[in-house]
Amino acid sequence: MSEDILSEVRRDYIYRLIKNGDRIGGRKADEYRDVSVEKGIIARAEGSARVKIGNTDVLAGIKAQIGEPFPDTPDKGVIITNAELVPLASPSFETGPPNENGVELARVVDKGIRGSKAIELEKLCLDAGSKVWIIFIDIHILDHDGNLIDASALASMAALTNTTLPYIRYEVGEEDEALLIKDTPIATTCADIGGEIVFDPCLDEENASNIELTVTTNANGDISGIQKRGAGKIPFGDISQIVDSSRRLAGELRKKL
Amino acid sequence: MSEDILSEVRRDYIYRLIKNGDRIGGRKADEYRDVSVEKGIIARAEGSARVKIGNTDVLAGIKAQIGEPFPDTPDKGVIITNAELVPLASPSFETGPPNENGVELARVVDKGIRGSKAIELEKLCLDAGSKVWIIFIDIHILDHDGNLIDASALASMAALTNTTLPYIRYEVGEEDEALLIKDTPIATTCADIGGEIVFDPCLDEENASNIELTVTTNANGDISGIQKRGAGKIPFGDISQIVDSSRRLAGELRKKL
Amino acid sequence: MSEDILSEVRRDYIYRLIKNGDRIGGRKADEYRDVSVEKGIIARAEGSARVKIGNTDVLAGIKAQIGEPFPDTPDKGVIITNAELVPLASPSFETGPPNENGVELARVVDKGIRGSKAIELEKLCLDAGSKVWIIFIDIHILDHDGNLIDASALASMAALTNTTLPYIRYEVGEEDEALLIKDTPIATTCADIGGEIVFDPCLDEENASNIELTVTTNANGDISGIQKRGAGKIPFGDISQIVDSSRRLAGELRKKL
Amino acid sequence: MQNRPEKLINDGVRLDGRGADEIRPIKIEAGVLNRADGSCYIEWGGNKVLAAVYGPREAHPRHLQDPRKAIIKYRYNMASFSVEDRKRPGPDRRSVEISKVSREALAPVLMLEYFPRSSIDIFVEILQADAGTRTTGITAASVALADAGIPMKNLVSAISVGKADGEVVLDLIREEDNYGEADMPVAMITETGDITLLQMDGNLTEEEFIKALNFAKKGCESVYKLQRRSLIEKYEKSCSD
Amino acid sequence: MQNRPEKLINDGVRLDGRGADEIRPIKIEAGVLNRADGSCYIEWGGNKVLAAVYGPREAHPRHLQDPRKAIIKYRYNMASFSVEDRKRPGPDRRSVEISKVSREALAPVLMLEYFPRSSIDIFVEILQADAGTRTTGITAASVALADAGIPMKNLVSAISVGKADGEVVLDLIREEDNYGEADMPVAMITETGDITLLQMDGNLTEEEFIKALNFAKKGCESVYKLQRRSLIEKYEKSCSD
Amino acid sequence: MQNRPEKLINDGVRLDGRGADEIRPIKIEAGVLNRADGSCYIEWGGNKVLAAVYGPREAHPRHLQDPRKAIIKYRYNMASFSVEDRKRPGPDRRSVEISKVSREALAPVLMLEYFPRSSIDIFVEILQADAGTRTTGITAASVALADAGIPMKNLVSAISVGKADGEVVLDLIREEDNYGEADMPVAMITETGDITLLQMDGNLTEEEFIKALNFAKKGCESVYKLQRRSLIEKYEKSCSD
Repeated sequence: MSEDILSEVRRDYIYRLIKNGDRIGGRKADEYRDVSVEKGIIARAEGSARVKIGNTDVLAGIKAQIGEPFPDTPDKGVIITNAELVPLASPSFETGPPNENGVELARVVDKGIRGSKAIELEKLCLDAGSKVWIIFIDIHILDHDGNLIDASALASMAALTNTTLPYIRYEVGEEDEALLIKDTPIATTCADIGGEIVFDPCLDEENASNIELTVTTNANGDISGIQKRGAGKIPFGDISQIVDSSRRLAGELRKKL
Repeated sequence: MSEDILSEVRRDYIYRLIKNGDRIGGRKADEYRDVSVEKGIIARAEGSARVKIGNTDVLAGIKAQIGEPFPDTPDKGVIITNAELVPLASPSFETGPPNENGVELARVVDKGIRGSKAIELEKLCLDAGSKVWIIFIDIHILDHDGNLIDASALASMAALTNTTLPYIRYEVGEEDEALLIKDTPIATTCADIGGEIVFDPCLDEENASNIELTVTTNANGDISGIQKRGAGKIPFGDISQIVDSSRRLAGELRKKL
Repeated sequence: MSEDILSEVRRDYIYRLIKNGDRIGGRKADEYRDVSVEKGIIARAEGSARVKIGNTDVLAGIKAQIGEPFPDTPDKGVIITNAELVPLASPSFETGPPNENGVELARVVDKGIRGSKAIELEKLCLDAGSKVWIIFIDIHILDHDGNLIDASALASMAALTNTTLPYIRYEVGEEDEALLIKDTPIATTCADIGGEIVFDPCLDEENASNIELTVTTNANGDISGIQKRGAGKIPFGDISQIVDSSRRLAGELRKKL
Repeated sequence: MQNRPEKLINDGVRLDGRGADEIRPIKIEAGVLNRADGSCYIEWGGNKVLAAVYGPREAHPRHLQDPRKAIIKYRYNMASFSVEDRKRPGPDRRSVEISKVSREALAPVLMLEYFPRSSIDIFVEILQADAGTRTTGITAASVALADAGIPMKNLVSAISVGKADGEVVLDLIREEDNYGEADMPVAMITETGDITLLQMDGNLTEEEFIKALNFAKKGCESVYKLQRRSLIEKYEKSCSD
Repeated sequence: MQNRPEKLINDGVRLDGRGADEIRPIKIEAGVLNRADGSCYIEWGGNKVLAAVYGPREAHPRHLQDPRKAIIKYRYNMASFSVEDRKRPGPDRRSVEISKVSREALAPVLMLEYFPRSSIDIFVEILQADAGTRTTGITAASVALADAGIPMKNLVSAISVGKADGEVVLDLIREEDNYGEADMPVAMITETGDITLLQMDGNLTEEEFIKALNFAKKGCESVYKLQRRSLIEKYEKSCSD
Repeated sequence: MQNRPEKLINDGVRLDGRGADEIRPIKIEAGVLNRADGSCYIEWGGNKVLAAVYGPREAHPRHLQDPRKAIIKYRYNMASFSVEDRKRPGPDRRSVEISKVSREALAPVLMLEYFPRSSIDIFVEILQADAGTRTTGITAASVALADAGIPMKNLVSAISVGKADGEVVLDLIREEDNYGEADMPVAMITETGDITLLQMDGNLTEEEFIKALNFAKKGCESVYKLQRRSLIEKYEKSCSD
């Protein structure tokens, strides 16, 4: 019970702040917390990056294997994105296979990468119909203070730009080659709190909101993914303005790659 | 509790009716509810049929794939029967993998088809030891008002008689071919309610009974499957009379195929 | 509750006995209960043995199959050890996949066999990189009165010494051949009860202890496995004496093979 | 799988003869099941979808109960035979995500606080699939909820919009979904214009996105009319019984 | 797998030398386990089967409890090494079905209403399999229940009957089961003649079916005598201890 | 996988230049996570390991609660990308066993009776693996427990020892683990000399075993100093904030 009361108090506080045009930490509505990107920290991985957005901390690792293509795309490599919301990162995360939040997180990151064609799947084909690179993007949440999707998407793209395909280890080439990256989709997420839109919601803000919108935009400004989450509704007219802000904020985040 | 009382009242009512030689809906002891069979309603499936017996509503779909035979029967195709007791069909059905009722349902249908040799497995062999047709019979329960087995078995046989093997799509032939059906096993189920045997029990009758007997008979009158279900017992002497009635009722149901 | 009190009373009793230099059944601290080994009792298995240590009763069966080697050891056969703590054997065993106790049991037995190189994996290779013998050691606990590991390890080794590889059935040779055994690792387990070390603890003794040590020793006296279990601690100085006793007791158990 | 058609759109005409902003034939029937508290069957182009609603009923297992309001369960499930390559029974990652966003698409119109500790259970079975199954499912579920007499502020209507051969098109068919450039399912409360589901896979310029959103709005309005009509028909039928 | 023998029956003589209506050698021992409340070990032809009973004990998890009577759990489990091709551990569809019908075969003789909220747990392990494992299991479980002192109205006896090389035969062996034309496991309360398990796989004419049923009845009577004797031996042994 | 180096030890010098009884560079940092009640990050040779502690908190599900003391949960988990060949997410038999023995290695120092019905939850993530991950994990978990303010009698320190090219060596690296003759992880309460984890895979003569045990003791003493220092640094840092 006391837990419930506490979280209600916190929700009220956030709500009043935002109604007054204010925000925890004194941030502006479209201002991100400090963002840091550290690449190449896992030597065993083909690529890796750790991203912190405020206290949110995410590690993405890339592993590559040789395998068979899907029957209906024999000349294309495969990307598999997986997210582990390990219980180390939050008291609300539990052991066991990914629940719907983990599945959604991984799929939103995955679709942003696919939609933007950031990785040319045809280039991952070694022998059409039988031998392609399978790229695993594994997202490991380490500390959860909100906005996991933006942190995860940024860590995944940073790790991909840091990836070298192990041609030598798999005996399919004489030199290892950097993974070719053709676009840099960036996810930006906002929450609606009492009718106000704030970007990069921290965990307390997420708990005070019942609607979030993640928009992934490309280097050229195109949209390569959208996902509305939460049991709320968004006025039709708000959408295009959110997309505009997302595009602008993505431009800033992209510089961190 | 009130739920328990309600179901006890209902059980008593059914029981008294039947003791008086009467039955819900005024049916005779060996009379089926209205039976309808509608074939070919799922275009994506190789074969399909929807069967209604009273308010019980079952959809069976057939999918065919090319695969490897079992090692000990290299020259035979494979039949796999699966039943989904989806929670849409009844408040007592739950999500998750088939429970023992779903497993039993699928196996009883499956054994009736195998026992009668309705499908010649040798004819499903494309290349002995390496390439055979795998026929999936998927039973989807849509509305549960009792006697699921008879409806499922009838829907499965109806769907099989409606099946075309997609030789062209799998590039194993130049023409698609109708699946060859050599027999038409029909399952008929009766329940013992207070010592009285009634066929095609509706759900309320099933709840008032603790023993059901499903007998599957072939076009020539042979028996190709029997399954006693429920925590009760049947007098030895009753069996052969039930088998006789089953054979006769199966003859009527068979006309619906 | 009464269950708890009962088990506490029993724990106290064991504890007082042992403090007085005494033990249930009048055993000495390093004395095993009666040990019997019966080989070859399951005709369907490639090898089998049933071991009783007092009331503890374990059946191990060996099955062999032809399969592919692991990619990193293309010229070696494979051993897979599995333990079923079936609920028949104890009111505390539950249905479902092996829990941590079952997993640990199987792994301790497995590691003793591997560590001692009792089975030469290279001899199980039929065609390097593609075809090797896969040896399944399946441990079935039938009656649990403590010290399952020693009984399981002994049953597994006894079953292995009783194993014939079915070359004829798999059509990879013209004669079946006995599995070659190069060492006979024996596990011996002791429990610490109030500072006293007793070997071959029965179930009541295990419940009165919070630390057990299993030491596996080879025919030549080398150590091929150790596992400390339980939420207690062992004084550094006690270890080597336990290992000495283990080696001596293993020598006696080995004669039963 | 069939091969990609050479062109998805010929001179503004789509493979099934529609224009860019036209919707497929839709047939909605409310109250088609006996056991469920509410139900709806939709045939929408090549989609055949059945939705059932149970509840409000006691939420179970108990630790899921919310003392302040009803919880919603939503299960989107494809029948094994609903697609060309047999789908293995049981949930996969796609259906887990669809179930989540569909539940969130319907939540805004439900008066959940009326039914504390309860569960409203929505089951959607895709019997035959032809692109747009999640929006067909939401549309059917919305009718089934009304048919079950669950207090609702409004109906939710849903439709998919996307891009094929470089053109923004409403209500994708399977070929446009498989070989097109973008798919954007949208759910709306048509009367208020609020969006309750919005997803996008693929790639759209801002201009295309705005156009797509407006197509979706127009599509939802058509769907809404059909939903209402199905409920009226059900009501009239039950009165005449 | 071994190949099919050319003939399963030669001049009325089966592969193991039996006539059509003869049963294999059966050895039943009650009370063979220490931890279980009741137990039974049977060697029946090539079958080696162990049954244990625990209970009545508190049913758990609690939501399974029935306030009016005990529930029965029955788990039929094949050891990995019990068959020629290693069986993967854990339940499969076959063992799920067998567990269900076996539980229902024993339910009629148990006085379940004596033990509300309780569970009677029956575990059957097939250590070596040679056709007829489910009927051997039911036969063993029935003795184990009696050994556990569970109040029973009667013993249940079970046996398999079937058809091989066109002849109705009692108590199938593996070859007859694998290559024969029908398998029909039957469980009975021999004293009353009531049938508590009846399944049939394969194909039988009506005439064959009646003959099979009568063979099964005769077989169950023999089994029943051995079950009783095992319990008497156990009782005598426990008295002399 | 890389091939076996011709020699693991050259004239007493190991592949990474160490002598037989030397440990790798170790960096321990306490209190690195925000959400967890206590945490620790260790870089130990090529290992990168993060440990977090939550609790004491209400044990759940409730049937796990012990009315007399807290229970400990310990989850050892390897990140998919922590090893050369991607590890499939989720527990396997190895991690189940490691979690069990690691929990038992820490239990002796925890005052569990202070917190009846509670759970102390320890989560260890192996982010990069280079032999000795379980001992690195226990070492990190011990610091994280202290950082969480859980009442402890002592720290537990852990290290691995083994045999490579016939020599007993302390603190194995990956090549020594993969191609060596024995691996023996040890955890100790350094101050009392009590052993709380002891496992051995491979083969050791008695003499080698005694030598290995003494190496491990020496190693644990070094580790203990670094653990203490990390906690002092954390304390000093939090005071100066």
